[in-house]
Amino acid sequence: MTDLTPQARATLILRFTALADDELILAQRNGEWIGHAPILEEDIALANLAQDELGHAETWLRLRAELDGSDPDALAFGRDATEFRCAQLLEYPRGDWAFTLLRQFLFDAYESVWLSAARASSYRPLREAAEKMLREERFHLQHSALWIQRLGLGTDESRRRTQAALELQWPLSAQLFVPLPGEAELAAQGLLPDLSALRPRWEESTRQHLGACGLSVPAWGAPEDVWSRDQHSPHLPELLAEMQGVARADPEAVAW
Amino acid sequence: MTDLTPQARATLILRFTALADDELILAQRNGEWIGHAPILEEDIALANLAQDELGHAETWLRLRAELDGSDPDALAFGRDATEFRCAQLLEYPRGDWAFTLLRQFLFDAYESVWLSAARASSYRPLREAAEKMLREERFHLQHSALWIQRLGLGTDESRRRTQAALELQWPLSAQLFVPLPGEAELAAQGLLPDLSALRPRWEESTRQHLGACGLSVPAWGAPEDVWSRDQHSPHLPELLAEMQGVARADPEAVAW
Amino acid sequence: MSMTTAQDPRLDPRLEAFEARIARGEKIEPGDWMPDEYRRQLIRMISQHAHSEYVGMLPEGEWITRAPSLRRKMILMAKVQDEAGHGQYLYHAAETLGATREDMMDALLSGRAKYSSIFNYPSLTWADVGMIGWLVDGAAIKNQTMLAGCSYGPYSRAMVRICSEETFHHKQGKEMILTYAAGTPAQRRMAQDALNRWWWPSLMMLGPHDQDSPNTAVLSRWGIKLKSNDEVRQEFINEHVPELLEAGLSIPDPDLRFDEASGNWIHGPINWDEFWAVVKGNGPMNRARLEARRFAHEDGAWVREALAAYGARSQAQAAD
Amino acid sequence: MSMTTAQDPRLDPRLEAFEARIARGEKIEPGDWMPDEYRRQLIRMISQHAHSEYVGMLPEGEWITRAPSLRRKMILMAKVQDEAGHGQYLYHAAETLGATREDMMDALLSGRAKYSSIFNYPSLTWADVGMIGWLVDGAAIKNQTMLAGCSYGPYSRAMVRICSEETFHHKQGKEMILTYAAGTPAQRRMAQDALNRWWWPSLMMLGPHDQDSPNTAVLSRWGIKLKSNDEVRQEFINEHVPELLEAGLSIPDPDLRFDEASGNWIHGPINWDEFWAVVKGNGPMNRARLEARRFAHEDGAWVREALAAYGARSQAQAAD
Repeated sequence: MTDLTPQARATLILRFTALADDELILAQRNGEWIGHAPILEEDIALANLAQDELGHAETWLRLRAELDGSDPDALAFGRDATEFRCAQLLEYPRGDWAFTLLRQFLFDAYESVWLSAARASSYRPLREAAEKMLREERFHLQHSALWIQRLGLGTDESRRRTQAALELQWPLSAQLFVPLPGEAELAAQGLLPDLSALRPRWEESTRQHLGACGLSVPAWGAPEDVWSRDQHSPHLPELLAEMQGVARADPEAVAW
Repeated sequence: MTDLTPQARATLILRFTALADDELILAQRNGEWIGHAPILEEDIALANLAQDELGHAETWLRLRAELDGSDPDALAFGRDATEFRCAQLLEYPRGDWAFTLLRQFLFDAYESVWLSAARASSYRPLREAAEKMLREERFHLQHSALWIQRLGLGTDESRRRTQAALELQWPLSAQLFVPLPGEAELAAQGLLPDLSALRPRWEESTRQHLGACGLSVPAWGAPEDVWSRDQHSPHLPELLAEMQGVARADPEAVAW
Repeated sequence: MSMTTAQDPRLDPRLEAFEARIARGEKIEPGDWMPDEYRRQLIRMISQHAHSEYVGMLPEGEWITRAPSLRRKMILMAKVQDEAGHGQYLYHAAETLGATREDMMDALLSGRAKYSSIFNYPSLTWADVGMIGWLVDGAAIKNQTMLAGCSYGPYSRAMVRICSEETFHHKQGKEMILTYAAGTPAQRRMAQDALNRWWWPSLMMLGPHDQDSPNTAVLSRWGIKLKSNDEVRQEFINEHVPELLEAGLSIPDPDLRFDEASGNWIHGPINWDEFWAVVKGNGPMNRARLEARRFAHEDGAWVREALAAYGARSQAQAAD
Repeated sequence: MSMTTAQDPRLDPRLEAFEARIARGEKIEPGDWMPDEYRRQLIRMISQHAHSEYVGMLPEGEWITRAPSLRRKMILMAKVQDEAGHGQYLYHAAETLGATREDMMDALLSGRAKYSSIFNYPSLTWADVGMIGWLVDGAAIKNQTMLAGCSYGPYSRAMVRICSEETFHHKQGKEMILTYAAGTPAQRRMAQDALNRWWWPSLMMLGPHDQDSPNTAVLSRWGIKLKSNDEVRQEFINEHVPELLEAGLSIPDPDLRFDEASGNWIHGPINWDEFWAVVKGNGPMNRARLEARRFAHEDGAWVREALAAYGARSQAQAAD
């Protein structure tokens, strides 16, 4: 840990921020369902997912804190939209149940390949965190993959809705694999997973499952249409206004 | 103005706050439509309505400021939900076009009878403000009444949606006529309109138009189900989080 | 028109044995004989209780997206999740008596079934979440601890499990309010305001005074309700008043006083008109809560249909 | 398959008279003869311009509900309303050339029609609203002032009207950013960040360099475009750079320099790859904008049907 170059340290901080932000924003979107799911059992399942995601966000923020002494709550509740590094896929409103579960599936599949690869990192705190999260993540992926099956192979209506979600989400997913500044170098050094190697693995497994569920995967956009992680959708500031409102309303507060 | 008793002054302040809050919250809900209306012409009409309502809110807050030196912006952007005195009818989410226009119609009709009566107030600033607003308000009422006609007498679908909105909104409307503490005394003294005398006038005119538009007016709730203006729906804090977020995010800001 | 004349249940020879079992403190289990009225009362109580958990997700759930720290957000999600879980146990407990989930859901969504009056009050600030934990869960625990001793096995066991989770929620709510009561001026104001709005509804949620509570006698004979509403309310007040005062908060009851002789805190008169209005369920908030439940239910119809279609398809394939 | 061979329009004897009118500075009016290509180019430009106003309501409109003072909220509502009004004039102007509103709307919603690339950038903070007013409207005004002199009467008159309103928006945006640039540290940061994100898109929205702009030659001959993209861009830069610097903001172009000889501010290289990606409209934001427009359109279908049914009914009654 002490022998990280300043550049490596900065890039790790950036990646931990991106990891945390993806999870935090997804937890927020999933949290909107609690109390409003189509069956009571899924209120419980969604609450589980959202808690695990929030837990992951905390873990990544703590890994960042070890590197720069930052405060996880201040980062979650005090940053403006332009300082976040989440992917736009996670920012979109929860939509209908098909939208929510498809996003969950695409993201869970991404997280699984990322965490699997991260177990080989030469940075021990990352290795350990990845190992631990991967156990939860496998359960998430099972749950969302099963729902895609139910929705894709359920009724015409459920297939139509899931397909519509896929049209929007598939091109957005490309942003998950855009490296952060300096990340390619850290991948070459074995500190971080190599996103360009993960993408085909993710694509193979998601395509296969989506196809088996009767869904057709749309084309990717052109390479120049893929945005870096500092480019956000207008959904993000809207989400943050709600998420951060209470925390920011009383700037003198030291404890919430 | 100088010969107001402290009690009369306090009650006027309360009434101006209630008037302002109704308009402010309605302007906020109508503002959500701008850019999303079913026809471009109605984006323009809704923007007009919302601006007039915001203008009325400012007028009422200025009338209040003359009595207690308060700052209109601080009141609009700095109060918590429990300090607002709007009626719940205005707090509800914009819903569909039928919900929005029906609320507009019920509220415009209320505002028209209230302002007409307020022209006879012995408090000159109120008299003058009412006179001025009434001109705008007649145009609003015409616009919303015409829309109720179009929706009530349009298609089955539009009638169904408008009727559904009426089922929810009619009982909520009763809260508009609940006097504030001390208000009955000020009505007796000729300072403020007498809400109990306005309600039958409002009810007669709205019932007549709704009936002519093929809509059936539901029953009122029991008298004890009518809430005072310090009782809010959970939609209000949600609305305020969005409305006040930017203003509150930078507590040091002196000018926005 | 049915012309059968039911035998007077009080003459059923099995009744004596049943009441003797209860007197000995035995639990009645699903397969056991029980009087129809016992079954009816239990279904009424348990399903109302289940509905209360289900609707009770809403006033706090609205604040999940606005919780001001990572820790509070996590705690709140876990709490609302627990409420969903409690709803599940309780619907199951009512099913052991022959009620069906569909019927119970239909009764709720059509407005026929009742649920706790407390959930028809809105949550207006973040401090409400803490105050609900401290007062509402505090009152619920008093009631549930009593019900944990009730004579019907599945209900009693559900209560034991629920109580232990509620105790956790109660602690968290109290800790939250204590933090704010010792916090910034704005936090203190928010905590006091929440107490002002939740104090009386918390007293009322424990039900009408004994003389106005029609079901108490039979429920007590059959070991369903082991204490009266007023007894439970007194326990709640005696525990919470000193703690609230110690936190530096003031209780919105000018008549509240400590009675040296009984050792009880005596509250002022309760506005039962408000209570009955809320229980009857005509108010705007009741409508909003049911709308939210109905909306979620209707909005999820296509999902449940897909689930059924997928299930049928999988079964058909398995049968091939 | 059509086998008609169109006469070469350059041989049409009316062409000479038409071009002479333009040379004399006369306006062409709706009933007048005009070459098909003139009509086609105008419909293309005016409908794109109308779509830009229509889609352009979105990035700022999102902030109406979040404006931090009564005055700013009022100003912003009026501004977005003006944009709707501009859309209306421009759709009318295109209709004078034979385009229909339905066709134009269909072309927009199906993704066939273009609109200004600038509206595919998201508004991420409140300061973006001010920066859009200052830079985007500032750039638009330069372009519209030029178009106000164009040879087609209805377009020229629409531009005169629009320009005078835009000038107002431009002033308001500038005033807002100047306030924040002289405000708290957080406000200053917000203003600078908005400039960082909107500077290059504002330069790009004025179109490709002259050598890459395929339509410029014919548009210039027929008096539609009186200046080239690069000329308009240079005017925009020369006006705005000194004002931005005076506000204490820094412009995100390390190569920016003042050229004494020409009196121009010379910008560094523009990233046209980004521009073309945004114009082509495959990016996530383009999709989101069109989704929003489509959603409003579909969501409003039942309202338009009711309107039509009511209109038919009223007419039938009037005929009775």
